[in-house]
Amino acid sequence: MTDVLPYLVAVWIFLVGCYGLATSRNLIHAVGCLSVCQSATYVLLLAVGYRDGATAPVFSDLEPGARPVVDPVVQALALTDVVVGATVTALLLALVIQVSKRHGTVDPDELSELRG
Amino acid sequence: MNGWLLAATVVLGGGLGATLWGVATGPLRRRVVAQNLSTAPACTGLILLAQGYDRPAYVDLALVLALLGPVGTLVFARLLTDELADDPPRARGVTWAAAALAAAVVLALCVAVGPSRATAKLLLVGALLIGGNVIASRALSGGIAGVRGG
Amino acid sequence: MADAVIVVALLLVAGSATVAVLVRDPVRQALVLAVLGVVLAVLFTAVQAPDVALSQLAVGGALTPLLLLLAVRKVKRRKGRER
Amino acid sequence: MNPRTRLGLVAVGGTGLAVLLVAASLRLPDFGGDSHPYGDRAVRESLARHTANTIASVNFDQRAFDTLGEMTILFAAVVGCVVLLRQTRDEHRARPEPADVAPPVRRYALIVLPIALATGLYVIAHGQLSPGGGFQGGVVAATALHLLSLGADYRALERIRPVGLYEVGDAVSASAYVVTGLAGLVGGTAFLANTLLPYGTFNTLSSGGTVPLLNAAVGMEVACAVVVLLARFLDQAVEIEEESGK
Repeated sequence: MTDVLPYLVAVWIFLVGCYGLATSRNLIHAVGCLSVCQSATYVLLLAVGYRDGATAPVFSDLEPGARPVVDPVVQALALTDVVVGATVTALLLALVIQVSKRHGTVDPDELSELRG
Repeated sequence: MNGWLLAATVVLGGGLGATLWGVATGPLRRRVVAQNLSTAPACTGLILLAQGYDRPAYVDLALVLALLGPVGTLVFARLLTDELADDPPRARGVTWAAAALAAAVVLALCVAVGPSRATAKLLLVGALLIGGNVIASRALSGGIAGVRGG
Repeated sequence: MADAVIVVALLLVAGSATVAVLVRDPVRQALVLAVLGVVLAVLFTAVQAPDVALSQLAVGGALTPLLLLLAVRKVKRRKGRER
Repeated sequence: MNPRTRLGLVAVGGTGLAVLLVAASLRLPDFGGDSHPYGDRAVRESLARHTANTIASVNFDQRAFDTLGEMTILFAAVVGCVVLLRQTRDEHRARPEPADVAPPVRRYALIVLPIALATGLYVIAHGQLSPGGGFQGGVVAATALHLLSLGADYRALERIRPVGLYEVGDAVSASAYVVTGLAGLVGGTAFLANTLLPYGTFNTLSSGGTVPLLNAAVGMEVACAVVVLLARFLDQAVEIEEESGK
């Protein structure tokens, strides 16, 4: 079971995030659901790079070659993704603030009724 | 059978499970306290994992969490003063219990690691964690009163 | 034994992600997202990715909740006066 | 499109996506498998360049060009936020009155602020040795700087955090990354190639050739970017109000 559980958890988080995004009645809540969707990608990426009984390929306190190591490439991808994701969340929140300034509401349903 | 990993699993499963349930249900007052309490078991678990995996480099993670956890709670305390003003959170007992657990684990690890630079770092993490938790729960229960401005 | 930590962390992450979505109020969601950030950092440490855990701690623990709460405060301050 | 039909559409689309994703994940190699071709080559390449933290080597040496792309995304997001959250004509700044913070909280903020800043800079500096790097250290340092606004009050933060300086710092460090890359071209090798500086002895601060330089540039850029972001958001949430007091 545990050899497919991480992938299923990543799929579950992604689907739950999409459900929240689609049925959200507040744009700020929707931005939160989007960051939940993003964390699904980190879980999947790191689950792909894991190796049983291995440790992190950081050799500051480890003799190189002494122990098996996990895949560093996926970690580098996930690492930058986390920080860029935060700034994109900030940009989306800035847009939500602008929407609330111009239209006075952050409920997507009310927004779609306001033409222009 | 690595005892440290078993202890980490118990601390993480129990502590974070309880705080997750606390943050998911109940009045806002209790949710904020639960968020504050999520730092202690997580930091303790990280230290135990660092010892269980025999990687002293992982203690940096616990150090950053011990620093930024209380900052997150201060954010909530500062920005939610209006909502929390009516019934300020009372969490004396639970905060001290979490701090005592953290202190016990840090001392056990210091004994296991033995006198060295790593022990000094562990003590620093323990001190920051306990101090941060107590101050953050103090800030939550009315430490930042009457904030209109920033 | 190492798998036990990973399984526990995975279940915690799945649980907190579900709670983060089902909670409809943005302020309460910011609280759950802070806990989700910490739980994700623990999972990344269990999967031997300390660098990613460090950045998740810094971003998910303090930065994202602060941004969410500031946005809620700005939107609430505007709407508060219209009524 | 009333909510009922929308929920139905989400259910249908979601189920289809779920079936496909689960089928895909069942066919993925088992979790914890042993075949990681890219990982083994990346570790060998990183050790050849005497970089102890392989992830920093992948980020700033083997994939330095991609990190340049990610850094420009980060820079563009910050520029977008600065433009969107500017103070428009029909708004004025209302000075927030100082918050009265309990003395122990204020003392805690003033004690932990230097420790957190030192930790942030330590995480950046040891990026190519122990876990950490420019991205994480930048965020830790920037969040620590705002501890003062949480512990004391917003005006205390504004006194020690001139936003203009951090906007310039953001731009300077972003260009420093590119200039370090161009130095590779001038030195006769490829853009962002790690062939200019000696690789130094393993597991020391100066090891890894240009990795520490790029690391420091990204660390400074992320720290300045987060400070500018938080400054704009704090201004909006705390100070700026519409003209009619609305």
